[in-house]
Formats: sequence, structure tokens, C-alpha cells
Amino acid sequence: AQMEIPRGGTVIVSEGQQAPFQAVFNPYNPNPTRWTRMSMFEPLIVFNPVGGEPNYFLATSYTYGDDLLSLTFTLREGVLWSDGEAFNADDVVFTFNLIQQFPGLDWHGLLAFVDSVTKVDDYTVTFNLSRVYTLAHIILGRFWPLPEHQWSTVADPVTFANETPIATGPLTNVTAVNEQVLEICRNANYWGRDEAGNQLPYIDCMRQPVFLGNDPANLAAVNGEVDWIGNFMPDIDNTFVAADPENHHYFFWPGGGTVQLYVNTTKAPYSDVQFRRALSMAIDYQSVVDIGMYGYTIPANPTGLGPINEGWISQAALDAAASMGLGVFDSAAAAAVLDEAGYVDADGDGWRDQPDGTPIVFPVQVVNGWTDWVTSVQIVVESFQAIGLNASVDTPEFGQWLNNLQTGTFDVSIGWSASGLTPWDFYRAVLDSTLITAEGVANGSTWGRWVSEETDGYLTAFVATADEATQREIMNNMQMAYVTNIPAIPLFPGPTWYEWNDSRFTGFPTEDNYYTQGSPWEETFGARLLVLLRIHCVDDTSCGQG
Amino acid sequence: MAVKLVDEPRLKVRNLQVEYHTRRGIVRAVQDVSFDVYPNEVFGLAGESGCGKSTIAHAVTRILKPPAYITGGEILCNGTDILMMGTETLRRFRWEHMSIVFQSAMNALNPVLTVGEQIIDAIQAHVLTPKKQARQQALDLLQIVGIDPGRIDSYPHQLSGGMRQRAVIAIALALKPELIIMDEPTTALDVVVQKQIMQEIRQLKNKFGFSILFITHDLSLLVEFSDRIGIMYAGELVEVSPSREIFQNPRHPYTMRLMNSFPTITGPRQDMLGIPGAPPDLVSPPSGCRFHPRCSVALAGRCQEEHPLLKTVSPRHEVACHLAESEAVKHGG
Amino acid sequence: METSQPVSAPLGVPQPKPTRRVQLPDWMNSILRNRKASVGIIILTFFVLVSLFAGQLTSINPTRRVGRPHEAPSAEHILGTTRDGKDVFSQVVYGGRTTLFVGFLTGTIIIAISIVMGLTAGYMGGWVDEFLSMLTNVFLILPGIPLVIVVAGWLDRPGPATVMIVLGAISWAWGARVLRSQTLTLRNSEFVAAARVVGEPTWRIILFEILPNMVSLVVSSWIGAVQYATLALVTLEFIGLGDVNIVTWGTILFWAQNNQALLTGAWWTFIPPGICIAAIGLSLTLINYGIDEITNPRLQRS
Amino acid sequence: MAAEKVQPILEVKALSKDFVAGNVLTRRTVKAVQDATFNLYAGHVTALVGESGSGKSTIVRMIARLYQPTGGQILFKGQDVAHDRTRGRLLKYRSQVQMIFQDPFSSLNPVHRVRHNLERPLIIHKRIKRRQDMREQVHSLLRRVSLTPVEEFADKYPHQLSGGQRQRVAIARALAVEPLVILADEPVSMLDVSIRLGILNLMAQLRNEQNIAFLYVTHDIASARYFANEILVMYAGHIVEGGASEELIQNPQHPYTQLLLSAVPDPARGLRTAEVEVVGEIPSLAEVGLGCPFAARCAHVMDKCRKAMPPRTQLSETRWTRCYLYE
Amino acid sequence: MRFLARRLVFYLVALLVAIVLNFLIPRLMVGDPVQLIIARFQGRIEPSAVDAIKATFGFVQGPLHEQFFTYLSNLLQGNFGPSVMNYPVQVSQVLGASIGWTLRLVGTATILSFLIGTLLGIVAAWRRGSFVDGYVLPFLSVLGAFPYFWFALMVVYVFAFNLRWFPMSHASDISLRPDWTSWPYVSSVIEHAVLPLMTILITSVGGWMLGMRNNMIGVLSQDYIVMAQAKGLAERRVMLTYAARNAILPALTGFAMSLGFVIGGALVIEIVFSYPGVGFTLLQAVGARDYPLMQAIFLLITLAVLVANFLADVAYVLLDPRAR
Ligand SMILES: Nc1ncnc2c1ncn2[C@@H]1O[C@H](COP(=O)(O)OP(=O)(O)OP(=O)(O)O)[C@@H](O)[C@H]1O
Ligand SMILES: Nc1ncnc2c1ncn2[C@@H]1O[C@H](COP(=O)(O)OP(=O)(O)OP(=O)(O)O)[C@@H](O)[C@H]1O
Ligand SMILES: [Mg+2]
Ligand SMILES: [Mg+2]
Repeated sequence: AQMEIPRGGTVIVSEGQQAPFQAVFNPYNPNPTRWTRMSMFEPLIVFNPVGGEPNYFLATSYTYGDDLLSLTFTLREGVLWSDGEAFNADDVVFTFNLIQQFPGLDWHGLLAFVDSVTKVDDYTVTFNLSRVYTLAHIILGRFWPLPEHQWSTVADPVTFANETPIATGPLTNVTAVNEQVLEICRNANYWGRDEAGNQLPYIDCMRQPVFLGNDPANLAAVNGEVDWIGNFMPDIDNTFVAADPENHHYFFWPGGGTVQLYVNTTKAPYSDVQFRRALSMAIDYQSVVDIGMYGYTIPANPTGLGPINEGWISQAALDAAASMGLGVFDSAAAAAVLDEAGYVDADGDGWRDQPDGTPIVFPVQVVNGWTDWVTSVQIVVESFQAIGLNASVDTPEFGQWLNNLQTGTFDVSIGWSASGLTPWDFYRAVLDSTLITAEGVANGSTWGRWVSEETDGYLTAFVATADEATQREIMNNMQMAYVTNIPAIPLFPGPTWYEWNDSRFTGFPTEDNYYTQGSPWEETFGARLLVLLRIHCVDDTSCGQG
Repeated sequence: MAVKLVDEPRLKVRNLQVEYHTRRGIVRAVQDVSFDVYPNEVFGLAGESGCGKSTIAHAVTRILKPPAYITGGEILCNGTDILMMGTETLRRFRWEHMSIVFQSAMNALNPVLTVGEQIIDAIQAHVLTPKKQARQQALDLLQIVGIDPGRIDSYPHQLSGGMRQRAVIAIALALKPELIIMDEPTTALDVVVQKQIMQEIRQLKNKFGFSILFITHDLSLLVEFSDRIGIMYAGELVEVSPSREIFQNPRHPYTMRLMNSFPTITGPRQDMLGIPGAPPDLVSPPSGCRFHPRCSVALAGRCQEEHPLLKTVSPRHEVACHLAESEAVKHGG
Repeated sequence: METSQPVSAPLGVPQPKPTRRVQLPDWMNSILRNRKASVGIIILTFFVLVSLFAGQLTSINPTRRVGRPHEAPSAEHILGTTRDGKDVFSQVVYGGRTTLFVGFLTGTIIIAISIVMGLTAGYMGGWVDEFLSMLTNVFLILPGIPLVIVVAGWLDRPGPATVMIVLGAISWAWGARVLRSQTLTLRNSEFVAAARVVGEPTWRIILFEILPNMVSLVVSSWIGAVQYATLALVTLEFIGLGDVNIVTWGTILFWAQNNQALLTGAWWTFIPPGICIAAIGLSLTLINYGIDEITNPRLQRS
Repeated sequence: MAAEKVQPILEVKALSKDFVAGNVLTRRTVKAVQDATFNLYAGHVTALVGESGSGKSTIVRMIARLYQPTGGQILFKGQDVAHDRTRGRLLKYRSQVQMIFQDPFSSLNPVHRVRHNLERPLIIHKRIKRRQDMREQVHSLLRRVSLTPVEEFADKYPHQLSGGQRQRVAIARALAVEPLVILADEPVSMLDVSIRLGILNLMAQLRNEQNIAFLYVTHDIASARYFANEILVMYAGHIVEGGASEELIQNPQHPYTQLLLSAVPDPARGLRTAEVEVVGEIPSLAEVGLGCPFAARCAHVMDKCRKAMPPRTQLSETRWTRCYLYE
Repeated sequence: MRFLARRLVFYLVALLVAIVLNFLIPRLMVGDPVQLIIARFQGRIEPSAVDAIKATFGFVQGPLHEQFFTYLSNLLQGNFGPSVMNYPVQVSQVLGASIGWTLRLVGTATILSFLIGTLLGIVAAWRRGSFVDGYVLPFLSVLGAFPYFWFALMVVYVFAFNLRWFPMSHASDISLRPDWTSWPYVSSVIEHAVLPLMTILITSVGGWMLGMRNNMIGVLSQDYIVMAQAKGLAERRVMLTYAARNAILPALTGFAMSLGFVIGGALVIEIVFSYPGVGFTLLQAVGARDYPLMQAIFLLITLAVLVANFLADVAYVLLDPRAR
């Protein structure tokens, strides 16, 4: 008894600054054209970043073997590739074997824990794991099966551009890809249906113009030329919203990775937990968030975990943090901590020195041109200077900055961290000492060079069990270790830019009904797929001209 | 070569005054100058650098541009006042009746056009002539001035200095004017080439019967080449006379000193004095006779206060000097 | 195709002037008498004074937050505040100081290299000249700004020093070429030959005979270089290749643009620095124009 | 003017100069001066006349050690200086051989006062014992060239001087070192007729009073007659004739000298002189071959003229020429 | 023609220098492109996958001279390799699209600016003190003092955003299919080019005008101009054939040389107008350490400037017989 949902229309998308498009529709390319992943190519299962519930796409269920060393997916029946061929287990098996054959395709890092794949029947496959790894279903779930009938003839899938893609997703028909615009239209064979049995998606096409800077992208958004937006916009209420309060909306869910201040824990005085504690207490978090981040996020939780892991946060850890004064702006208290630990101005130059008299001078590194971070760091440095620490802002170029962090040639720096459906991803990225190699940090954000058997132990234990209670206990301990040791100083969870214009299309996630992360650029958790399948024209006339 | 002075003059300059308005003040470059040029005559104008010779030449052709202003006088060519002509009349008049050869041929030719084009330009600007015919005329003109007509398509830089000067003369002759003004046409050239060109000019003059207003500071050349000579000093004409007369019997103290300033190759080898001092600044010229500060025979009061006017002292010989009448001059100098 | 020296120096014996040595050099006098140049000098002096007395003009630290974000101009904040609450007026004043300083220093570096290259090539002649001229011409032809972008990206820390080095290293060619040809002319002039006959050593000839005659050319090339450097600096900073941490007119614009000053209506962060840059550019143009007029009197109108 | 022809103070022997003109692709050699031989004597003026581009300045500049000769010798007081580049000896030479340039408007540096121009040679050549003498010395130099009042002139800049005054400053500069030889490269050709004589007379006075040897370069043969004891005629890089000046002018021997003299305008010779027949123009020095450079324009040209330059033929004690007609 | 031959030799040398610079500069940069690609995953990528990426790009790190010869031989084959940012798309393909837009925009703007500036300069010199000389010239000089980008932003804000007279971004209407034979497309291209073109024109025309005016004034005082006027030639002929043709010669060299600068200036304009040109691509390539792309762009710009210079030389030879 639902109202007929209007169909058709071209939704116009903007992600802020965007490089000109090239026709690279190989999802296993390091950097394929936008909308290749999670709209053209579908995963097996993705877990909603908001709430974490599974959304089944090419699989309909998954089960671990009793020994946790195998993972079986039941595949969806009746799915057709965009060229009309049927999708089945052979495609999944083929794709994994292809990855094994060409490790250059292994973006998900599957080979680190998957040994082989077995086809059970046409719609069942079993992955045989090389070790117990209870996050396997999340990672394997994101893996994109390729059409065997097309890719089996591809000589080198690593360098294959795949200009005419064959995929199962809702948008597969590329109608324009050039230096100015990308336009992809619906897959006539798409399997998805809404409750009323209507074929999905409702929209005909997605069009993303190239904006070479944030500025033109924002002007276009303010002008109402775009429908689905992932731009950073300063002063958004007075510009974007004010231009059309009725239809222009935004919601910057702070569900991104936590931005932290990393200190090089191998060097004095940063190796001293009291010093780090003082730093944490000295920072004016509210100003950082309000000024540096335009008020678009919230101060971070001392455990480092953001809203995406809300359900995991341990009250005990929070209490411990509170008793230490962490994450609360209090210059006087911070100064007192430093005084007590012996960091006083020994040489009378107005700045504090180390207990042995060595002057403390440290630049806080931040990438040149990342203006929100630069402003944040400026405020952080002001806070540090206020308690007598000789800090300054240093803005190397991105490449240089990254290199400094990877090789440990820095004292203090702002930096990102990973986030995932469980806190494991965050702590793994920040603390896993196996990621620190002689040449530098392999990957992740273990820039603080924190080495501890305790935390390493929690990380391995967590993925070795599938029992949620055990996992929660491990994570509680982990959080406690984080707040007592302060290996990094969390500043704020990363906001996710997302605006929408209701005048032509509707069905976007709203603040009240935030059914998934709304940003059109979101690719990791497949949130984009969920939005794509829901949006539709407001009425029959609203998006006729597209 | 006697010139019949009974004819009406081709060019009559009367009380010409030219000023340059500069930052330093008004430069009175030409002050109350009058002279005539008769048909088939070469009238020479000489004087030190900066005395206003070129200014007269430019005034006569009316090509002076600000900051130069003609502030008085008449310039009659064949009876019509050039200064009264409208732009279009002047454009037509010029070159058909009167042309000019500039001080330096190096700069008088447009470097990016061939010699032929520049001659043809002149012809076509005045007479509606088909290109072919104009080119033929240009070839003839080159022949006349002694350039191999094969060089018609040469650019100025491909010609030697002498050839360039000839080409400029060819342009000046293009419309067979009655009067050609030549402002130091040979200063940049060697004597041998100078000689050649001067000979050719003379031949052409005899052949076509035009008059020449000839300007130079090379007195030897002037005396050898002109029929009559006007000597200028500081913007004024101080003596006008037939050339032989002025050479042998100069009457103005300045002329006398001038004639005594250049050694010759055949005359007696004697000590010469030149003229002490330097020409005056034309912004604030000396009072009275402008030459008096440098004149060794100046009369104490009179020359400083009273401005001498051109007076006829003997037939066809005019001098502007208070002493000209008195015999004292002859022994002064 | 040599043109002979015009014989048009002032004629006559000028009246002896009783003034003694405390005279300004002639060219300076002429510059001050030229209207365009003096307007340019007045504008420039104004900005130089503002930079010098920045501390007296405003007591507000340009890098401190002193107000709410994007406050409109008021008595307290004459030009309002930036998005992060800093005082725009004091930023423009202090930013001008850095911009002018770096612009002039860079211009000076550029012209110093030009002088060394140009004078060496012009005076030494021979293969030294051939080599240096070739080098000059090559640098003249290499596209400057793209090269600066590439090189600035290579140096690890952007900032005024980087820009100075990079601009200096690749922008000297124009000046070198002009100065070389002038040196060549002067070197062949008779007074240089006269100095050699008198027995002046080479270094004295270059420093005391040739260089003083190029003062107006050096000054005008220098001004051109300063203008070029200032504009290049501001442009590079604007596109994010400068150090966004320090306050210059370029970075004020960078931040204004980043905070979408025009869209949010915070024109006061965008218009004033733009006008200041234009005013400096204009003043330098006017000065050079004036110098042009002085050295080429034909350009003057009586 | 009976200058004793004793020992020449400066001897030029078979001097030649090749210039390399053009760039790498258009390289060609210009033989500016070939086989020039003559002497300068104290108190004696030797004039070098010839058309523009004939190589006069090149000879002067080689003697002034501004150009390095390609071949030949310059003997000063019997010593070859052409190939001596030691700074000390070069300075010594310069203190005895000085030069006056053609263009008084460019031979004085516009940025220096008159005083500076006179002080420098005094300082460089240590002609001054005490600093205090400097002022007096400068003034006496100015007095010698009749630039009075000296105080005033010493402080002037060149642009405040007239052409003649500038040339006087240039002469004073040359005199500052008390030279034995002065090389004057067309010292009056840029000056007005009326001023020329003043300068020529000044130089004549110096020659007479200080016994200076002059090399007087000019294209105005009449002034050479007026000022010089001996005249050398140059044509396209070669000195083609030489001799006592009056004799040479009244009785030119070389066909080129004859042509030159006939072309000089001379009112005293009587107006409307015979018209001369001249063909061609001075050849480009880059193209001169082996023979006599005047062959192409010469009315008396013979076959051998085109093959080799005629040797020097002594016509009398004071005259010589290089022409096959007189061999 | 000897002149041109000599210039050609020079251009070859210049090109060689550019090629060597081009080879060296990126190699001196810190940070390798693979690291940057990995960094984009902000820690969400497994360490084991890092090797996969490195393998994908297969960067060879031989000794420098070997690298240089590979680079040279690839260059000679016109093969710049794949772009890192757009892997595996070839650099030539990445550039193919943007170079056209830049050449069209900057080319048109530069030529127009030169022509208009020169023409105005001629008029200003010919009629000293007239409206053009007394008002237009100072006005354009003031405009020329503003930085390109500042002006561009103001223009976008006023004429595109507020007044909506012109489109704000892109080189054509993006809903139209590129088709140079269809009028709607071509007209949209023109419409989109108006603002960026005007910005370049307005800020650069004053310089040309002033230069030409001063050259022209110098030429106008030459004897041959006076003589041409005295000859009675028509004013137009004196102005154009006698005066302007001589006055334009020094400007020609400057014109060619300015191209390098204009491309730099256009870069900022491309960003402001989202004009998909090569300047923006360069900036991006530098940010992403996309060496092959950077090198290709820099070489391309250099080549364009060299070609422009050569054309200017040819024009010079055509206009000035002395250079022949
Ligand atoms: N454009 C000008 N502006 C100001 N004064 C000028 C200008 N042209 C000439 N004069 C002055 O006018 C006077 C006469 O100049 P003119 O050129 O007529 O002299 P001239 O006799 O032809 O000299 P020369 O023999 O050097 O050619 C000189 O004092 C000169 O300084
Ligand atoms: N530095 C040089 N490089 C190349 N060629 C030169 C150089 N100097 C002079 N020449 C050439 O040498 C020849 C002789 O020149 P020089 O200056 O000696 O002649 P000149 O007789 O003094 O002429 P003028 O009377 O014009 O001064 C000329 O053809 C000239 O072009
Ligand atoms: Mg004159
Ligand atoms: Mg000479």
C-alpha cells in the first residue's frame, strides 16, 4: 500500500576537489575511477559503519568453521552480470585464485590469512584460513568478485584498466568519463528489489562533475547545482544552508578515524608519561574543535575511540582518564604536572627545560596546506606555549611529513588513525609494534613507536577468539592501557563531510534517520551502495531534466 | 655658373621664427630668418652645430613636431604660404613640389621595406600609378642616381652607405620637385663617395632644373658646391652672399673667423686661430649681437645692446653686423 | 650597424653652480621630478613605513586569536577578524612587512645574480660570454612558474627562504641579458678604453667605470625583479606552495580563500591584501615607467 | 719644423691584425691591418689618413696596447712591447704612451668629475709624492689645456662641458703622466669646425714645447697637412704611401692618394675642380685577397696588382709608396 | 635562414637542458609515490598488501646513469610511461585531454592579449595624450597590477556566482557530449571560456600596450617615419608599415618568452574556473609525486614555449629582413 516511488533522474554528485577522471574501472587498481568499487562492483557483505549490522549483497550469509579456520559464504542466487551472464561461485573462486596468482591485486591483504578457496556448490564457497583471524568475515566480505568470463582472458589483471566494465552493481553503464565529468547509469540487470518489488536503483544515472578546487565545488553546491555532496564547507550554515534552508542540509557524523597528536616515545622528554600527560592536559580541545575544525566535530575521548566504536568504550578507562586529568583543558594543572616532574625553566629563557637542563624545543609537524589541521596545530601550540613549552608549528610538504613520521624523524606531529567496526583496527594501527621495522613504519600509524608486550598481546588475543564477551574484556584492558600510558594524545574523531540537497532527490540519510554514512566518497564500508539504492526523485517532475 | 636672380624665387622665407618648448625653457632655435632660393640655384646654409640649420629645413617642409613650434614668419614656395596649407593640401604639395633628404641616410630608410617599395610608396602616394608602372619609374630613378637597378629589391641594410644615400636622393627625386632640401646629405660618408654623390646631385640639378637648399657644416664642401651661402649663428642668419664672395671677402667677424678655421690642401700653409669660446645657449642668448661675447672686434656698448639686422653691404651681399659698414672690420678678425 | 653618438649634449658654457658635493645624484633628482615615479615612490614609501612601524600601528599580534571568527570590521578590529579570530588589520600590516621584505630580498638576489652573470659575460667576452649567454638564453626560455612549482615541491619545507632560492636561481636570466648587452656597449665605449690606457685595473673598470653607468638600468631591472618576485611569491603562497604558517599577503589570501571568504561574505579578509598587492605592483610599475621616461626622454610629454 | 730625425722613439714593424668576426657558424677573418711599418719621433707629428674602416684606429689601439697584434712588432725605445703582458711593464709603457680618443662625448665617463679623470693617472702612475700636491697638480694640468678658471672646471661633470672642453680634459688626462708619445685617434673629427683649430693648436703647442711624439689619425687630409710633419695614407688595411706632409699633398704618387686628394673639397683650389672618375667603393676587409686592395678601383691596374701586394718603394729620402707603377 | 638555423641549434640545447633538469628534479624529491598511495588508505590497509602495491608499480631503482638512459630512450619513443596517480593510464592519455584545453585557452588569451595590447599601444603612441593613451593605458596598468588569481576569484564571484551571467566552472556544459561539430557544444565552450579569457586578457593586456607604446614612440622619432610622412604617405600606411612593423620587432621576442609565464599564470586560473587544463594537472602531479606525469607536463610546457619561440623567430625573420 505504499505510494508509487518516482523513477529516473540523474543525481549530481560532488566530493569537493576532484582530479580529472580516467577510464580505470578495475576495482583492484590501487586508485580506480570513483564509483568503481561499491557501486559498480559489489562486495559479498558489508557492515554498516553506523550500527555495524551486516548488509548482504552477493552473499546472503556467512559461517565460521568450528576451529575458526574456515569461513563459508552462501552466495545470492539470481544475480546477473551487467552483460546478462549469471553470477555464481565460480566467479568467487576465480577471483580469489587470480589474487593468489597476482599478489599485486591483494588490496585487502587476503593472502595474509587465507590459504585457499573451495567451491562447495554453485552458490556456496569456503575460504580456508591459514590462521585464526576472527575479523576475516569483515575483510573477506568486502572483496569484489570479478566476472570470470571476462577476466579469464585478461593477460595482466594488475595493469588492466577495464575500460568497459562488466559488474553486478546498481550502476554499471558508463556513459561519460573524461576530464570534466563522470557519468554512470543504471544496470538494467540489477538484482535488487525494494519491498514493493520495484527494481532498484530508482535513479537512472549518477553524474559527478570535476571540480578542480573546493571553491568551485562549494559555489556549485551553494548554487543548488548538486544533489549529493561530500564537500568540506567552511561556515556551512551561513552559506550552503542559508542559500536554501528548505532543501540544503548537512550532517557531519564524526565517524572517521581519530585525529591524534603523536609524540615520539623513543625520545626524551616525550618518553616520559608525565610529560605526555601534561601535554594532554594543556590542550584547549574545545577551541581546536571549534576553530580548527569549524565546530564540525567533537573533542576526542581519551580512549581514542570515536562514535563508530561507541558501544565498546569502557567506563573504567574513562574514569581512570578523568582521575589523571586527561583530555580536559587545564593549563594550571598541566603546568603543575610539569613542575612536579622537574620540567622547569632552568636557564631562565622563559621556556621549560628537561630535568637535566637540556632545553625543550619542539616543532609540531603538520602537513602544509591541510588547513584544518594547521589551524588545529596552531591552537595546540598556543596551548603548549601557555604552559611554558617552547613549541612551534612546522609545515613540511605531505611527502616530507609522511616520510618524517614513517622514519621517526619528528618530535610531535598531528596525524590520522584508522577506524573500523571494532576498536581493534584503531589500536592495531596505533600500537602494533610488529608494524615498526628497521626501515620505518610499515603501514598504519604506529608513528609514536610505542612498544609493549601487553598491548601487542591484546591485539593477537582479540582476533583469536570469536567470543564477544572475551573480545570486550580484551578491549577494556586495552583502553585502560591506552589511557594510563598515553602513547598518543587523541584530539578529535574525524568528521565525515556530507551534505545533501532535497529539492530534486530524496531518500538521503538524514540526521534523524542516519541509516548509514552519507558521504558519497565513502568506499570502505560500502555505505554509498546503501544510499544509492534508496535515493529517488522527489516527484515525477523534480528531476526530469537532471 | 650664373644664376639669374631676376626670376621669382622658388622659396621665400620671411622672418621665420621657431621655438622648442623644453623643460629648461624656450629654445629660440630660429630667430627672424629670411632668405630666398632661386630656380636652379644651390643655396647653402652653414654654421656651427646647433645653430638651427636643421630646424629651418624641417620648418620649410613643415615636418616639425612638438615641442617645436613655428611662432612667426612666412614660407612661400612658388608663391603659396606653406604654413597656411591644410593637412591634405600640404600632403599633396610636399614631395611633388618640394622634397627633403635627411641628415643620415642610415636612418631615413625604413629597414623593413625594400628600396623599391619605398620609392614606389612615394610615387603612389601622389599619382595614381599602376604598380608596374611605378616600379618602372623606380628602376629609372635608381639608374639616374647611379644604383644598379638590379638592387631594387634590396633592403637598406644590404646596401653600402653611399648607395643608401643615393637611394634617399632617388626617393627625393621621385616626383621631380622644384626644390630639394638637403640636410647634410653626405656627413656620414667618405670624401671619395661624397665627391661622387655631390657630382651626381649637381648633374641631376642641371638636368631637371630644381633648386637645392643645401645644409652642411663642412664649409669647404659648401663653398665648392653652392651658388649662394647663408651663414647662421645662434639661430640667426648673419651673412648672405654668393659663395666665392663670401670665401674671398667675408664681412661678418664670425664668418671671417669661420673661413679661417679650416685648413685647405692647396692654399698657403698658415697658422690659424679658430674661434675661441663656445656657441651660446639658445634658451638665454646674449643680448645685442649674439656673437659679441666671442667677437674680438665687438664695439663696447653697441654690440652688447643693439641687435644688428641684415643689411646689404655690396650687391647681393648682406651682413648683420654693426661694423659691417665701417672699414674697421677688414682689419679686425 | 653602429649608430654614432648623438652630438646633442647641452651646448654652450653652462653657468657655474656654486652648490657643492651634498647634491643628490642627477638620476635621483630626475626621478623625484618625474610625476609617475614620484607617485610610485610615495605609494612604496607608504608601505615601507607601514612595515617598519608595524609595531606602532597596531598592538595586536597577527598570529594570536583575539576575537570571534569572521568579525566584521569594527572600531576594535578595523578590518575585522579572520576565520580563526585573528586581527586582519594587523595581519595585513605585518604580512606586508614579510611580503615586502621577501619580495625585495628575492628581487635583490635575482638582480645580484643577473649582475654577476651579465657583467661577467659582457666584460669577459669570448667563450665565457658564449657559455654564459647560452645559459642565460636557456633560463630565459624555461617556463618559470611551472619550474618553480616543480622545484618548490622538491624542497622539503616551503616558505619564503625556499621561494627566494628557487626564484633567485631561475629568474635571473632576463636581467642578465639586459645587463650583458649594456655592459657590452659600455665595454666598447671609449671611456673604458681610456681607463685601460690610463692603466686602471680590470676590477676598477668594472666597478667604477662600467657599473655606475648602469645604475638606472640596474635599478629598473631590480624593480622589475622585485615586482616579479612579489607576484610570484604571492601566487605560490596562494596555491598552497608557501608556508601557510607565517603571515604574508599571499597566505592571508590563501586562508581567506580556504575559508571561502567571498562566499561567506568575509570580504575584509580578501579585498585588503589584494589591493595592497596591486598597490605595490602599481607603485613599482610607476617607478619603472618613470625611470623609462627619464632615460628615454622621448617618452616624456613636454 | 726641422725635427732632428735621430732615433725614433717608437717603431712599428710589419704590424698586422686579424679580427675574427661572426659567430660559430658565420666565422670569418677580417684583416684589419696588414704589414704596417712606420716610426714616431719626438717632437714630430705623424699623421695617418684614410677612409673610414681602413684600419687607422686598429693601428692606434694596437700601439695603445688595447688590441693584441696578430703579427709584427712595436718597439718602444728599441724594446718590443707588443708581446709583453706583465702588468708592471705594461703600466710603465702606459705612463709613457697615452691616447686621445675620437669622441669627446664618450671618452669621458659621465659619472666622474673632471678632477677624477686627472687624479686617477696621477695615482696609478705615482706621479704624485704627497696627497696635498694632488690639487695643485690637477689645477696645473687644467691650466695647461686652458681650462680656466681651473677650480670650477675641476668639479664639473662631462655633461656640463662643451665638446671642445671635453677634448681638452681628455688631453689633460693624457698629459697627466707626462708621456713621450700621444696617440690621437681623430681627436677633432667630432668637433665643430670652429673648435677644431683650438684643439689642433693646443696639440701643436705641446709637441713644440714638450717634444712629444704624436700619431695623429684623421680622415681630414687638410688638417693633417696643417698639423703633421709626415703623412701616412692608409687604404683597406695597408699603408700605401708615406712622406713629408707638404710634399705628399702637393705631389701624390699612389693612385689612391691621388684619388683621395682630388676628392677633398677645397675652395682655395678654385671652385669647380675637375670632376674625378671614381669606380666602386672601399672593399670589405673580410674579402681582400692577396693583391693590392685598390686594384679593383685603380685606373692603372696591372695583372700583378691582383696577385701580390706591391713592396715598399722608396721614392726619395722622405717619400715612399707601395705601388708597382714606381717599382 | 642562417639565423633560424642558429636558433634551432640553440633550441636543441635548451631542450637538452630542460630534459636533464626534468630528469634530475623529481629524483631529488623526498617521498616516493607508492608511499603516498598507501598513505591514502590512512592505515586501513594491511601491511602485507603494501608489497602488493610496490609490486604493481614495479619501480626500478638502478644507478642514476642507467635510469637516465632508460628515461631518454623512452622519451625518444614518446613514451612517458604510466601515470602514478592514474595507474595504469598512460601519461600521454592523461595529458591528451588537458593539453588541448590549455592550449586553446592560454593560446587564444595570449595571442588576443598580444594583439589587442599591441594595437592599443600603436594607437596610444600615434595619438599621444588621447583617450586611449591618457585613460585606457593607466586603467589597464592598474588592472595589470592585480594578481591573476585574485582577479579571477572576484570575477567568478561577481559575474558567475552573483550575477549568473556566465557559468562558474568547466570548459563546456558537462551535460553535453563533446562534439566539435555541434553548435550547442561549441557555443557552450565559448561561453565557458569568456570569463577565464577575460581575466587573462584584462590583467595582461596593459603590459603589452605599454611596451608597444614605448617602442612605437621610439620608432616614431626615427627619420624614416618623418620621411614617410613627408613623402605624403597615407597615415595608415605610415602607422602600420613604417612604424608599427618596426616597433613590433622587439615585442615579438618578449611575446614568445612570456608564454612560459602565462602558462604559469593560467594554472591558477584553471583552478579557480575548474578549467581542466594542464596547469592544474601539474600541481596535482607534484602533490602526488607523480614523476612521469610531472616530467611530461614540464617537458610539454617547455616544448610549447620553445615552439612558440621558434614561431616568433620565424615571424621575426618574415618581418625583419635584417635577420634573413
Ligand atoms: N627636439 C628638440 N627639443 C629641444 N631643443 C631642440 C630640439 N631639436 C633641436 N633643438 C635645439 O634647437 C637648436 C637648433 O637645432 P638644429 O638641429 O636645428 O641645429 P643644427 O644647426 O642642424 O645642428 P647640427 O649641425 O648639429 O645638425 C639647438 O640648440 C638644439 O639644441
Ligand atoms: N673589435 C673588432 N672586431 C672585428 N672587427 C673589427 C674590430 N674593430 C675594427 N674592426 C674592423 O677592422 C676594420 C678597421 O677598423 P678601424 O676602426 O681600425 O678603422 P678606421 O680606419 O679607424 O675607421 P674610422 O675612420 O671609421 O674610425 C674595419 O673593417 C672594422 O670593421
Ligand atoms: Mg642638423
Ligand atoms: Mg677609427
